[in-house]
Amino acid sequence: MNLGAFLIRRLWQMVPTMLGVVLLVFFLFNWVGGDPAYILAGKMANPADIANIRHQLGIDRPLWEQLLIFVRQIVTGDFGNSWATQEPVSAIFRSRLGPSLMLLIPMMLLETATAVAVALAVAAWRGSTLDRALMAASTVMMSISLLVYIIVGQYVFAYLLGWFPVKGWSDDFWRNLTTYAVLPVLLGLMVSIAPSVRLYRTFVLDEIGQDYVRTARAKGLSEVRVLLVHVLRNAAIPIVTNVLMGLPALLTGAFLLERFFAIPGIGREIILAVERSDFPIIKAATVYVAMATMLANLLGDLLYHWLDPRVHLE
Amino acid sequence: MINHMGRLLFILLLAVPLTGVAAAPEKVLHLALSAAETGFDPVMTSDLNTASIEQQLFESLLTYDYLARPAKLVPRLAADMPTVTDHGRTWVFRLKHGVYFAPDPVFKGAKREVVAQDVIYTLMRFMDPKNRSPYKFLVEGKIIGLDELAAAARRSGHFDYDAKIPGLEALDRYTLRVRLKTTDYNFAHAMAQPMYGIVAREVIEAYAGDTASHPVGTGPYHLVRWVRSSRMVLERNPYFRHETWNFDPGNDPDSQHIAALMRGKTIPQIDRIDIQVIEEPQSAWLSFGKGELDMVGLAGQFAPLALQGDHLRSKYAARGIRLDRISDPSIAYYFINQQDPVLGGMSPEKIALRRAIFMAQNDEEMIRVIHKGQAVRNAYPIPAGVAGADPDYRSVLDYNPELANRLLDQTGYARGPDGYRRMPDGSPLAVRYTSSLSSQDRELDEMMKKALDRLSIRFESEKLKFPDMLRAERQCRVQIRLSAWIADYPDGDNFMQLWYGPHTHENNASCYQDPQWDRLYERTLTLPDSPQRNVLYHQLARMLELKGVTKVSTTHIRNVLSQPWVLGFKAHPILPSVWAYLDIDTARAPRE
Amino acid sequence: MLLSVRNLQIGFQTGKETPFEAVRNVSFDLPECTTVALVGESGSGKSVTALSILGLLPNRITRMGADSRILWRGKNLLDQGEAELRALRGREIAMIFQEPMSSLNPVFTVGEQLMEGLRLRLGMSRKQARTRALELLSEVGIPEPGRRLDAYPHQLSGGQQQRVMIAMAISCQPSLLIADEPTTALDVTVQRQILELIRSLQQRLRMSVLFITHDLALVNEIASEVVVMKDGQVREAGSREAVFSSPEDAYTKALLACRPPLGERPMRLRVIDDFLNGHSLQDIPLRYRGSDPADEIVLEVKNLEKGFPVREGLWRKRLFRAVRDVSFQVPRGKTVGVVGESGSGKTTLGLTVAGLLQPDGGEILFRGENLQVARARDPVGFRRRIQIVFQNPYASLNPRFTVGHILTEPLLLNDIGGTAAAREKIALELLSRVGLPRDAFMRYPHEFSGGQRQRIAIARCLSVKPEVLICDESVSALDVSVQAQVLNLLQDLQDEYHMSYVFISHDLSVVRYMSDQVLVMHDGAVVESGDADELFAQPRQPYTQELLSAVPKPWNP
Amino acid sequence: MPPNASPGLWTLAWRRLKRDRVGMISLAVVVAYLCMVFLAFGGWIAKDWTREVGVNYAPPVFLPDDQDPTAVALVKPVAQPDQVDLYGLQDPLARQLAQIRAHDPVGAQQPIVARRLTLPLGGDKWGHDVLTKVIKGSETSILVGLVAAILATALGTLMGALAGYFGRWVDDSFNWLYGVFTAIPYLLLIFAIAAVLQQKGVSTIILILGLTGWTGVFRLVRAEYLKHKSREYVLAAGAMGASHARRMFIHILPNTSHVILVQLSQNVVGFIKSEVILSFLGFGVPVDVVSWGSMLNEAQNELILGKWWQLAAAGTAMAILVTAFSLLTDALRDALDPKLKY
Repeated sequence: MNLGAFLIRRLWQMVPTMLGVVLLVFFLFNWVGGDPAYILAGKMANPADIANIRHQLGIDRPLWEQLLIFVRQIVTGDFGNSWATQEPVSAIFRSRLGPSLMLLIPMMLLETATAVAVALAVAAWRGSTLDRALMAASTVMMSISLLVYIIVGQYVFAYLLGWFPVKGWSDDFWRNLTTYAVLPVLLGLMVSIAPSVRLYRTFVLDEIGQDYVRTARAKGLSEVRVLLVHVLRNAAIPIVTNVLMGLPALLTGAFLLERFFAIPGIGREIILAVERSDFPIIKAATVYVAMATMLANLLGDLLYHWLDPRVHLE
Repeated sequence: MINHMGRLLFILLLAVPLTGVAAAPEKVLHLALSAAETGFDPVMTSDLNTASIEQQLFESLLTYDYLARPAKLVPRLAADMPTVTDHGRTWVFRLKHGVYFAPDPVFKGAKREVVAQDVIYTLMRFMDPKNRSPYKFLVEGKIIGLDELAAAARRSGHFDYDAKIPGLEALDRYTLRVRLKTTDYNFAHAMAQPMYGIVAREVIEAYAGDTASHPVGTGPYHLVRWVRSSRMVLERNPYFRHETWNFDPGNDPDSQHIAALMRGKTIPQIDRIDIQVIEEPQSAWLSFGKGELDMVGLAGQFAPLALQGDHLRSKYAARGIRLDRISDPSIAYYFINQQDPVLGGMSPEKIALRRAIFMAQNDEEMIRVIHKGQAVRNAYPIPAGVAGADPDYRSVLDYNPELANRLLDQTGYARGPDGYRRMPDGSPLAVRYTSSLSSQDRELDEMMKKALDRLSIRFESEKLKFPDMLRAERQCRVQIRLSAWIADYPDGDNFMQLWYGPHTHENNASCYQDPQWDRLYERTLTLPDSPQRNVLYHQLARMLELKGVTKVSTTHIRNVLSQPWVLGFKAHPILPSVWAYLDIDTARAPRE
Repeated sequence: MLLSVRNLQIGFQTGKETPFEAVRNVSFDLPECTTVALVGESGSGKSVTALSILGLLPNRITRMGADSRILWRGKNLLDQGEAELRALRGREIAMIFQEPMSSLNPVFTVGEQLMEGLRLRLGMSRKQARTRALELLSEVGIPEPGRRLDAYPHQLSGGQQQRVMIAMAISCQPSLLIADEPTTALDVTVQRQILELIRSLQQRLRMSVLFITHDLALVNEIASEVVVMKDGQVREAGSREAVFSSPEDAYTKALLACRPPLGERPMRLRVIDDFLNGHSLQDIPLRYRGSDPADEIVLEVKNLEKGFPVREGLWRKRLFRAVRDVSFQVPRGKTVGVVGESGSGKTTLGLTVAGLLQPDGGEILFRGENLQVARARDPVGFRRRIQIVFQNPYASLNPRFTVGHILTEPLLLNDIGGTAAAREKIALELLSRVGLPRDAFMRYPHEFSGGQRQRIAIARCLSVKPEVLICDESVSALDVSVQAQVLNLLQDLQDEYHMSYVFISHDLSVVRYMSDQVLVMHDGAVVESGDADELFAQPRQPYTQELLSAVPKPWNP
Repeated sequence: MPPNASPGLWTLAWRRLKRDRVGMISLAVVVAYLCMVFLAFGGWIAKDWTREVGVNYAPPVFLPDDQDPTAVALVKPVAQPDQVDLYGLQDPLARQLAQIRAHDPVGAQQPIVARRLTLPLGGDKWGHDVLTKVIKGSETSILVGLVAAILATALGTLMGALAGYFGRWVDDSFNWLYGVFTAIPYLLLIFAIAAVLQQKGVSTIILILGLTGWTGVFRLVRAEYLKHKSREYVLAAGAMGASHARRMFIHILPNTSHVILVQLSQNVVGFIKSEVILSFLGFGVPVDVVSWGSMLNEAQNELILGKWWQLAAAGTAMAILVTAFSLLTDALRDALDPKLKY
């Protein structure tokens, strides 16, 4: 079927999912999300103040009305202002996205590049000692908790050895990329790279077993060409989609790094929002990330189709 | 694509060693906040971190002397101290002339002077329901006519700032008269709060809805960059009036040393203040160690690193790092909800139970193990450095598990077959301790568990997010909790009101309503800081103990470390920040 | 001599065990521009031999015999380095495989794959390569090559894919083409065309062909020399005439004999064992098959319709009609054969009749009663009346069950036998009935060969005493020798229990042999039907005629 | 009864596993841990981890002793109610206190128990023995991991089976649920679920992990069922009159067991690691329970103080188990792979 129709249908299918997400989050957080009025009211607040604040935040309205407002916010994309700081939510996320991506994209690129390279290598020498050694090493690497990596890494590499700044963030893109992001990214890689290596290895191995590889060899192509052109081109299909669909999760997943290295990213923002019961931000975060996830999946499918002529848009 | 990524990897790895950018000749102060700020509209903020910045952006009528101890009120925007007449009911403030707001587009390039009307507007804002100000309690119910205005606004939904009220009158361009409903000697303290920094009406109205990110004040600094809950950069306010550093050091050697260094310098000396938010104390401490931060508040758990006993460890002293160590004007106190079905009530066995629980708390151990010695045992509700404090006060609730157990045996809390005590009527007994999710609080949970184990009373833990905890507390649903209070202003009343019956559902978290106590308290309100008042305070404090309402446990010690190139720093008990009074020795400071 | 293989010895080393001997001192010669056929059933080592010539076996686990030699124009390929071998591959020796679909790289266009060889091996420029590729495509008889060149493999039919493979193989004018079961995966008509193509190319390009197959009949059509292999050894080798007219080896004889002949219909087919332990090879009485008005009708299918929804455009779904208005009757104790090429809807028909798919239209009458209604009324009772034996003997038995479990479960479900002991007894009887040892009872399917599994599957059906047995390509996946055994078994069972068969297959000779009546299906519809013998003797429909003419002719001197 | 019973796929898998040396070693390690858990659970070892046997931050025995003099306990004389000025107030408990004193004057000093200056693997800030803590902690962490993994896998398998087998609207609705759960940011999902399950305790952690962790299993199991439901052995079973339930759970389930088992063990590993993060977020085990997560979070600040032993102990114990478990998982995957014959 043609692309347009496919897109329309997929976008249409997103609606019920989005609805589920919205309802779940809305009711969970309305039910147990805590009442921000009490912090906002300050040390000496009296019930009248509390009531006044609740009124201003609109949390004294009936649930269905609040839900309606929520839905309108999603449609208009305007989630109002943060309860904690009166700042427009959209502005907050705009300022948070950059740093998150700054961690995210290098991490993803490095991860994919190294993982693919290693995967190809070990697949080429599958069953050899190199293969087993690398696999074992990666297993050990991913068996250590990220928390430990961060604590020790920050202490050793930043403090004792002083190779990196201990924490921080600047306004200068290159400075961030070359100074502040380096250690967090590397520490992040420690845990994230091993699983991808293992996964991609299986992808590559699956392809190496295929008949067309035998054909390519029978044509007298060099092993290198067989691997880098015929095998990789096929293995790239699951790899690319895998990477793509992993992205949104990472967006919020880096909160540990963000907290320890004082990086103003989204994950940290969400934790802050939850601690302050800053509902507008929680709502926005959920919706944004949910959207991102679903779009990433859609994009993944499109890419899949584009990379693999056999796949038909369904 | 692979070799492309390879190149990127290469860049990143090469990039590792080289840090820092072009050197700047100016004096820059690098600081860290332990928690995110909450926006810079003074009327809406309440937390210390934000206040420390607002202290530099805005100016209140009065402030506290930098060096004087105990804290002493001095004029800031006011030309001199207010004249107070008819038993502290009428206050007249005269403003300094030629004080200008920091430049802002709203003023269209013109210099905008501060006048009495601005003060009136500022005070009125606190009562505007729209602003839901956390600090309006300092003026609420005090100024004649203001509360009526607020009531009207609540009805109409619109606060009439142009209204003339008897409580707030501008006698001339620079003179303001405030009329209070009742005697209140603490009004001066209210006018010294950073939140009561003066703002310009046109600015507030121009940025209506987003005032939080457009702070325009008269302070020595103005905000030039703000990455929310991450980074704030202050630069000296070009329009700041000429002020020179001359504070009276008294006879304290440190102060004299500082005065010698700083006297005669114009305020402020430092051109730029670069502030970052660092939640993880580990990160903050490590980056101070590397000289990335110029000053750091030493988190309790790291004290042993920097301190030997109460002195700086030699390796830091050798580096010229300075330690400022003062006891906070704060108390940490256990309270028990007097309305709780299990623990509440005034029958002897209930009182005994509560006092036993209090007596089982080992404050010394808490100070040693959790606060790493960075706190002192203080049993009196009013901490040192606050008017009405009594360092010699002795508690009846000091750690004494044996007596506590005896008391319980005596009043019929027999141990059941499972080894845990039962209520006198034989029904099961468990104490629910409420705390937040932070790791610090986890240690406190362990303390409480140990304490209750000593009494063989069953321990239950209730973990709540901070807002939920506050709500539970205000609704008298908490059973027992270790709470803390830090002085808004250095007067005992700011503490004693914590148990005032009418403040139940506000900040009388123990929900203690005792006519006898309340009457005594009300009498203290009519008195200025004086021996008579102290007598009453002692009775109030003792009554809280005897009835097992509360146990004041400890007072924290604030340790501030500053790098050798930071000049003129002395920790102040009340002022949230004193950056304007500092200087930096650029010769010693590391080049950026 | 172009290629001569001398006592080739190939073992595979997996883990610590002693290597598994796939090929044991095989020797044969392959002269210039001739076609030699390497014949053998699965596991005979024919493909391994072929791959070893190109050195395409996984070196890590392959163990070559010490004195094995593969002489290419006199020099031994086994002691050539990887580089030399690669120089040979594609240039001198080219190869095509059984599965054209999976043998082509799915993500590159036909053109890219064709040109890759031309540019890398012959150093052609892009333009030259493209023009050459076009020539090649037209040479292997692909219509409008211009369009095909930029098509992806999956957009071509199986036949065209195999043609592309051949085009790739001949692109560098090799002197030897190794064709490993090149037609096995194709329909008979296509098979015919591919054979023609290979033969003509062989002559035009004056190259040699090593043709590997399991089907003697094909050999007869293409090869001049034949090498028969079994269990990794050469059983017989010689000119086509010699091998076909006077086979020496019992196995060869068996292979020749156990294909059901198109002309006559013996009572039972001869099987390997008959030859190996020299049973009476005297002529077997013939069997008559055909319909008879007296037949009692067990199953009647009326205007059966079955379709599958295919998404089209935004929301619309089109119905793909897999079975269109099919009607037939199945008499008691007789066989209705259903023949057709892949995609003709014969399998769907089978599943629908078996009740595993719900028909969209028409009705299925079992002894005059609508089956759906009957099943609704008495699910257990009616389900078992019609059973089905599937094609793939590997997928049709639950690998986690013991054979005993597989056989007793249906009994349990249809509460036959009563006690566990009784059910076990029945199961054991069934085992012996389908000719399996008692101890099979406790074993697992993976321990059995394809033929044995098919027997187990049949036994499972018998256990519920069905009246109609649907055999969906039930013997197609089996080697010919095994095929014969299973066919005999089916015949015997029919004689014994008077079951009715619906015998579905693409193999005309098998269908003709088994059936009383035959339906020829094409695109879901029945194009022709009638008594087997008449229909095969003088087919009326052109499609049927085409089918029949495509069937490889057996050796007749 | 027929003679020689012959090896089923499980037996064959076990044979293959036994041939894998790495697999067997890791299996041994895992079993060792499980034994430890069992013993600790039964209260035979590490029962009294709450006892404060050492001085605060007692260093490991193998370290030179560098105790901070401030660390030794100081005991102050305790004020007696009768010694302090009541400022003219009446003590409501005067009578009771008098009676107590009538018995005998309260000895203010409680006996000071001698604390050890060093411990095998050092002590934490209270003087708990880190060794016993690690053992007790592994009990909690492993139990959490196992039970949560079983919960998640069971959920995922059931839903996946239903969705994959029945398809159509059943499939749609489960896919919807899957979509929702995967679209919500994991962090928020944790917070939300944690908030819903107010009561603190190990069960909460298990539920959080279980309720968020099923999605991966679901996806795979569903795919398996889609594949198997049209397999001929299932069709045949249908033709024999086997019920849906029978086909789903008796026929197909065993054939997807390798997928499920591998998922299970992967989840165990994942959840043991997640518990650490949960503790960091404050949703860890209650105070009277110790887990690797709670230890690592305590150890966070200790490292800078130079008290690295708790971090090291907990970190290593965890790393070893997780490594062994992952290697075992790989070995299992190979051993159970139905594609491989004997």
